Amino acid sequence: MSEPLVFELGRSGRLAGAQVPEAGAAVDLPPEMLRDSRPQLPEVSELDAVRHYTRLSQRNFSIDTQFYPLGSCTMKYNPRGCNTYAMLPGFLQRHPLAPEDVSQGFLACMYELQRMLCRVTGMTAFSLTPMAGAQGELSGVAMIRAYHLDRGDTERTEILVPDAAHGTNPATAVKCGFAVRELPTAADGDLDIDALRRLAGPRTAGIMLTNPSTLGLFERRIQEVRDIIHGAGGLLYYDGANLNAILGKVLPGDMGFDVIHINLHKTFSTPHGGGGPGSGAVGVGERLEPFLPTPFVGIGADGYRWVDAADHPKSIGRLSAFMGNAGVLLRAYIYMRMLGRRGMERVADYAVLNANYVMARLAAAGFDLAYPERRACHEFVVTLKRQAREHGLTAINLAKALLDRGFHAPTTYFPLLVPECLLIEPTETESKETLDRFVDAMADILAEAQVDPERCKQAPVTMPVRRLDEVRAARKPDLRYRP
Amino acid sequence: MSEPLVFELGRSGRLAGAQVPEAGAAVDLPPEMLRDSRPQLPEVSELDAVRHYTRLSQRNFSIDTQFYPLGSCTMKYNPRGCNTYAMLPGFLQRHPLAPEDVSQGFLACMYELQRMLCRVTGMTAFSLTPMAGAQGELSGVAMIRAYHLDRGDTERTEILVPDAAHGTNPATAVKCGFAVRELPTAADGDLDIDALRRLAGPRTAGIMLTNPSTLGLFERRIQEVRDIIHGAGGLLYYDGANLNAILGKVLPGDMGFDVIHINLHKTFSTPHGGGGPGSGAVGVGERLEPFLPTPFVGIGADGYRWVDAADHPKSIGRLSAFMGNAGVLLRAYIYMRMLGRRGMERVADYAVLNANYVMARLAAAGFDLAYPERRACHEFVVTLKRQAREHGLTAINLAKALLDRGFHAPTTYFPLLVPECLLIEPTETESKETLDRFVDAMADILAEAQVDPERCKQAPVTMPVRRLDEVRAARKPDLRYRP
Amino acid sequence: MPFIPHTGADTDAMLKTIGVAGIDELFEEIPGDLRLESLEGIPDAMTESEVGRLMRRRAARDEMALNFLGAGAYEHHIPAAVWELTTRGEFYSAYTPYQAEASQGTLQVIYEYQTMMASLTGLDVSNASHYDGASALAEAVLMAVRCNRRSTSRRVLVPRALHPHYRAVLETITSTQGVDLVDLPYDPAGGHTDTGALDDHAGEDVTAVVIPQPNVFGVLEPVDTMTDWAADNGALAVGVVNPMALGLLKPPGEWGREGAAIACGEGQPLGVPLSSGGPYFGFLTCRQALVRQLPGRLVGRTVDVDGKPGFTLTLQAREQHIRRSRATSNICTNQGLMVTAATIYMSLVGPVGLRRVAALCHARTAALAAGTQSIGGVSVAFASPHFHEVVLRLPVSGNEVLERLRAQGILGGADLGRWYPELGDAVLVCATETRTGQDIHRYVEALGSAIGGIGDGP
Amino acid sequence: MPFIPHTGADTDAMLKTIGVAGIDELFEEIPGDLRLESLEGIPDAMTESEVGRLMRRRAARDEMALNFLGAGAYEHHIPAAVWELTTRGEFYSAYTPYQAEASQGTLQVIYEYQTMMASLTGLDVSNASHYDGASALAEAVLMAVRCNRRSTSRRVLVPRALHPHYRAVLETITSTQGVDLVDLPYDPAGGHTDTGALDDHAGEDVTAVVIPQPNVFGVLEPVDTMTDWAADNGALAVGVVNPMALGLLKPPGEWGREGAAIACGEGQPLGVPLSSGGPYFGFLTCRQALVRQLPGRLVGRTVDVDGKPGFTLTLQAREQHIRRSRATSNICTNQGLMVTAATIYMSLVGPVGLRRVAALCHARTAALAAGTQSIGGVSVAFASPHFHEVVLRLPVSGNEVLERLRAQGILGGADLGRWYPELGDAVLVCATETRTGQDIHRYVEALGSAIGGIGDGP
Ligand SMILES: Cc1ncc(COP(=O)(O)O)c(C=O)c1O
Ligand SMILES: Cc1ncc(COP(=O)(O)O)c(C=O)c1O
Repeated sequence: MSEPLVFELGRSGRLAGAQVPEAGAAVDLPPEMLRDSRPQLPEVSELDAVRHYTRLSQRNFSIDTQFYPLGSCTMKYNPRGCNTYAMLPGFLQRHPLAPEDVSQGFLACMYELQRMLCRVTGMTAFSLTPMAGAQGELSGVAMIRAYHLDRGDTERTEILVPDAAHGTNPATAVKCGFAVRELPTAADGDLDIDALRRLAGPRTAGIMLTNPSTLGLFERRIQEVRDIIHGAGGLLYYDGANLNAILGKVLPGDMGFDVIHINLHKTFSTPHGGGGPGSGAVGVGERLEPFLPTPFVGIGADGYRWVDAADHPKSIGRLSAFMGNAGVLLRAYIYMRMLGRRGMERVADYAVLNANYVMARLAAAGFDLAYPERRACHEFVVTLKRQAREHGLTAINLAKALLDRGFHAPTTYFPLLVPECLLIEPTETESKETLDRFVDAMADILAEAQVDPERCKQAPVTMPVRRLDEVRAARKPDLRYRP
Repeated sequence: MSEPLVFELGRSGRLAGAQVPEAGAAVDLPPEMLRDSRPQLPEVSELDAVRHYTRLSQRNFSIDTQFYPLGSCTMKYNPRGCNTYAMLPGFLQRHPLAPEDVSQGFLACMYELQRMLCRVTGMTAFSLTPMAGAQGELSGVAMIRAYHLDRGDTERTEILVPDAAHGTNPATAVKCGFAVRELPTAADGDLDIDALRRLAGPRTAGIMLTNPSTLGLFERRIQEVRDIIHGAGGLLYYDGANLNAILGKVLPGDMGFDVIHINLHKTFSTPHGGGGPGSGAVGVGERLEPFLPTPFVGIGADGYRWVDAADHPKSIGRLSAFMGNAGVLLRAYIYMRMLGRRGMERVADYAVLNANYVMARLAAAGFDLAYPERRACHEFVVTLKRQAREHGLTAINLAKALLDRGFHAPTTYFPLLVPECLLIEPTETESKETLDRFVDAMADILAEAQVDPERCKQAPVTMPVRRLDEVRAARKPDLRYRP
Repeated sequence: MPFIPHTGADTDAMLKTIGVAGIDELFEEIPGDLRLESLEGIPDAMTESEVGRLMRRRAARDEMALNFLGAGAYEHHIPAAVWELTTRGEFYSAYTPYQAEASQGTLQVIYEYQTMMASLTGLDVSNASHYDGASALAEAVLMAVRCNRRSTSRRVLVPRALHPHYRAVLETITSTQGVDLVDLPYDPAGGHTDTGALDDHAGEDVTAVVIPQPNVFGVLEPVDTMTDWAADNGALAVGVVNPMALGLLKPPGEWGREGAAIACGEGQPLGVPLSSGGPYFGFLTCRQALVRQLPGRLVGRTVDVDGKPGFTLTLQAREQHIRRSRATSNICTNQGLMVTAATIYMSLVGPVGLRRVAALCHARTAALAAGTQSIGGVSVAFASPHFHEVVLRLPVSGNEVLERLRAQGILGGADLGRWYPELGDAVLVCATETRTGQDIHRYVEALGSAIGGIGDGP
Repeated sequence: MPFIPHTGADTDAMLKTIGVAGIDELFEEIPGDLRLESLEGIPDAMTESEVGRLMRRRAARDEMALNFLGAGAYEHHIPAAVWELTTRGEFYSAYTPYQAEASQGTLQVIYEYQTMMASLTGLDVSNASHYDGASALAEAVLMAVRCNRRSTSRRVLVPRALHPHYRAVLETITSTQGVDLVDLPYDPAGGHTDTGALDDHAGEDVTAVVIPQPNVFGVLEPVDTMTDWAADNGALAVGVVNPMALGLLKPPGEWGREGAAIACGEGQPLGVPLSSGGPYFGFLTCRQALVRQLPGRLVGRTVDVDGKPGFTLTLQAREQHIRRSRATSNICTNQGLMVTAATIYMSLVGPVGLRRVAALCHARTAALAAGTQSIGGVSVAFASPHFHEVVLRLPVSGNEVLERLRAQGILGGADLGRWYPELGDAVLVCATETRTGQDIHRYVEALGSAIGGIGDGP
């Protein structure tokens, strides 16, 4: 059954009475400043609103209901305790401008979070203010820029980015005023070091890498990369979206990175919320400390305190009206305290175990690995090039067929360099049984496509809608209801 | 897709680690007192538990997702605010034995709730301790018993109960040591007054009535009934499950009732929770005050205080370990404060409007009313006797066909005296649009049965399971999983 | 109009369809002299915002910093997932699962619950819950009376060391059924039921024996001896147990040679907050042979017309809505949502967790008891082993000490003198797994100074 | 192992399938000299129970009784349903709706949200959210720079009465793009932007004008004049608005003759708690013609292969995952869950409720301002009309007064001297609909005695 729009449920004059104050407050404003058009907000009863949004929620897949082997996204279990405790009234009611003397409880959490993030990355300072990975990148690359400019080095106008990189990397570099030079990937999945040597030079402001890469492969020659970039006078930026694979195994700081952002909504399990909020906390080594975005938390004589622009004059500045996504940060903090030291070490252990297990089983089931000679890190790439050709089993067809079997699809068509690819990341919080059922479903789809190639093109058939006309959506954009 | 049992998801040795303290606490108890069998509890991860119970929840109908025209049950909207505020930490953490000096916040709510319940019923005192309607009945009938015995009147061994009554009424009377005499219903739906005159007498301890009756009809000769019973020396018990129909319109106390219970989970909108908890708060007129169950809240010099057995020596005693379903009572209290005086008066207005509207539309759509000459109160009875005979559209077939159309079924086969009946109660919180869609679905089922009588026997087909084998369930009871 | 969706236009259209001029006409069957003008004495409506403010103020007013009070209701850690899931609309606002096909979620939860509770108590079957522990005991005793066909006396032996509120509820509910409750004294040194007193009833027609484990003093009863005595004397043994304790202790089904016939108790420790005493839930389990006398709802697994497994309420012929005056009980609405919470709780802690939590509670109370021994005049009142609750005898009145602790934000325990005049100088104290070493230290300090303060007098 | 389900047997079986002897082998591609022995400086794990206790203590520590601080983040009533629904697992733990068929819930919510925000701001289209109000403004300005093809200067006029934090973020994000931010002073008497200063720029190449409504002082700007000035001078008008105010005030799309081209702002007042400043959400709406320069996600309605209506992300060619270095923005993850909350909030209050809440906030602040006039030396700093926030000029330092109010549990407002040296004796005060007459009375009393105290002071 389809669910009407909330506007269609409404009737003029209907009111959720308990939510609406009585009429009658005087408005002494000049009439020309007032609105006369009535905004198109729904007029529904409280029951209708509750029922509508409850029913809509049921039209979603989610971690709480399905397995999400979604590469690059680290869809792990979001502990409900993190939600409950981050939503304690004292935290929810705290005003962002509440002075430090009445904020020590909250500041203590943020300070400790900064310290823990330093420990797991090998950086010396962290700022929690970026509100998503892309904003973390922006602040990181802006710091690289500020660093060079501060030294009077004005010629560094390029940022190197591998072709496998996430789209936010090149987009960010440009948003920071740099030109992007793309680095090819070698046949073995590592960076093409020769190309790197060719491209690195006096115009190189820095390189943006994630290690393991978005191919799920650990960049084995990372020390060489470091030497080349540092040798050329550039800095290394670490996209921490894939930190899950190496938590407690190797520190980005030890690999030579100068700056890092971490997607707390990935490795530190804050929920994705149907597309955010996240947090892209950013960490730096000593060289970049002066440029860290404000505010962050320091310690003073009277306890924890905010470090603001005034105390940190070379900072690249503010990224948000207040201090970033505090509620997300609290969730990450709680999660880290529940994991503890040993728990964090285990994250990579089991994330990598799960990925390699699924990889081995899928290979045995007849799927082609993009890099069969390599170990998977927390994720790996399968290519359906052969199956697409032979049975019409493209990545998208397989993705939709999985939905019908109760699994979210892996990431498809990313990284762009592998044709008909699936990027599969099981995460450490899924059990062997779930992984086995997933592999069985994959094998089942493959078998079905071999027998009846048309079938998978029809999928999904069990969802609230079947395949949507995206061309029409883009050609004649309907972005808003008009009655 | 079916959902496995939680036990089937488990594996020996698996643990939801964040919920389990470390091993190692010393147990210095004699070994023969310790358990050596391991209880059959699931061994699952936290994710698996969360996913399993989230998925199970989605296999339910509920007010938050569907319309429930369920007669006698008053399935109205349960405001989320009642839940949120009743679950404030201060309320959840309050120990039931916390002394009065540290309980004034809670006691104030309970005292005011008692007073409001007196006001809406015309009673002089209330006790909130009964934990459901049936326990309210038990305490009420026990008070009637105690009253007669207290006066030395030991011959009153019978309770009169109409044939239309809810099953808890006769069951309760027996549990209080009485014999039940059943009263027939007259053709017009009112009580058979002649039969009442015949049955009432010196053995009559009292009568249990609900008005409106479970037929959804207001007992018009209620004053005559009162005179007959009181004249015979008996007392009148009011089953307040149907209070929604008369809230603010007429007081049970004015009708002559001596004792009443109210299902707060009906009229005062505390949630049904898939089968409880409820609350059956019990109220009395002056004659029965001495017998009221304890504890209840009074006022003393130092503020609110518990009135316990010691202060109330003729009380029938305690009904629960502490004070009843406090959390349910808080929800009812919050709801009543949000309704306020005018809001309460409107409950009956719109509950009765909705019921008469649906009744009129269903009659026009070809359904037979059990009492076409009467006004509906908050509910009414439809009989499918004709349709069952002509098209096989029995009450159960219609009920299941409604499920497929996204509506919960009405109450079926109750009251017992009307063949193939549906007891339909829309409540005041449903909108005209919802009622119209319901009537349309009913009409659609009827039309379909006329064309294709087999079809409705197949229903439901869209639920997680189709019709269940209840005979097998009762013959070979499988009440517990055994691996 | 809070919670009423009708616009003026809706109302008009509906009245027209019905064929009346106004809503008032719909009430015309109510005799005129009974019709109310308007409700009196009900305050005006508050918005949710206003009522929220009121409730926050009242809730905050009663908050206590530290709780060492148990006596039938225990503060355990409740995993956040328990109530985040339990209050999902689909559980919270669902009706009783009479329409099985539209209620498979709740039904499966109850089936899982029945499995867990039966196993936890070591018996065969569990019902879908009763109101609370005390009322479940009353039902269990009535059930025993129905089941024990060999006995006609309706005489039930009840330890004095049973929680006095349970005893009171038993009295209220069974007295109208002619049940005769006979006290069994407790051993003043050990705190357990005096088994010698049992022997005074040997040879009598005894219908049932109630066996609390632990008893109200936290003391462990000689359950094997008592259960065997019952078997030897033709009585049914009815266990009243703390389910958390069963993570550690021998379950009723394994007491003595044959096990208890029926077990019941308060489910609150399994994921239900203290919340002023309710809603909690009573559990009730029994041997297979007694299932048709078991009151309350039961969920069974069966198959649908396609052979697919599913769940449904079953054996309803025992219940009031079918059997009416001859039903096993009058219970209808029970405590479904609490059962949902408990099922999720038990799933999250599992067998290992339950055992560890129980052991930790026990260890914490032991540490507290040990700590208080350094205070002059404080001693553990009873010598027998106890579980996670202990009676401390004080050199001064328990009531006064508790009042002084309260002034420091500590709920210091239960004043036993209220229930047992002979124990006016004793308090019942409980430290669950949620009380840290620091809390216990604070308690001991506060207790010492409270006693000192009273000693010094006014 | 918290959150890891593997039993020893599972791990063994999985290693065997992979064909390695131990987990360590899976990390063999990491150069040996980089491999960490173990993490240092991370505390040991806490159970959920332990961490809950810690967090409760810390949360309680910061609680303040009464809040009169606004300055960009406002304490409004949030209906309980908003977060009970928003935190449902299916919203909370869902991924970005890239797989449309499995995300119709979230997609429809966003489509409804887009409709509401577009209408509320009086513009044609809305994106699916930005991080917060300040970063949304930065994106709006960058968007204006891209859209205004007639202008090459990248000069953007920014009122000094824009919230200084917004100004700072604008600086951080646009400075690397060569955008030139030029201050517009405020009228010292009125508190609104000095339109005379605008005229100094007449004839210049100005790319865009930022128009806050209300501005940081709560003062209403001459939006019609400013918007018309922009139109007359070839600049695009970018409105930064409080969405709650739009329940009452003229929306950006209706400012001046043509309306603003772009509107943005902080969505927090629409159902999002204060929570230390985030997560909130920024909204961004614009005229139809500019849609292909609008950054961020967009949801469109379309049909499936059977012709059934459904929702999907659309116009993704503007975004980084398709267009990479040439994308309109680098934004990827946005504030989806906050949008869910806001959509539910707006559904519950509706057009009538939003207007009434706005009017009530305004009336409460007016009452507060009036109340303080009886205190010697206190005056309303600015004469122009304001919405729900007011600058009070004090006879003493604002900072000191606020400190004294804090000692009484009152957050008394924002110390404007921090941002505007010329306003060191001024505080910015806000009373929303959640502050009662009694609260306001308490504030006035406390303010009076704080000022008195300082007057007497050492
Ligand atoms: C590798 C990588 N980098 C960067 C990002 C961007 O992070 P965000 O979506 O939080 O902006 C993502 C996630 O989407 C990612 O997978
Ligand atoms: C008329 C009537 N009386 C009594 C009851 C019993 O109430 P409860 O289920 O709360 O015990 C009900 C509801 O089930 C009812 O409808």
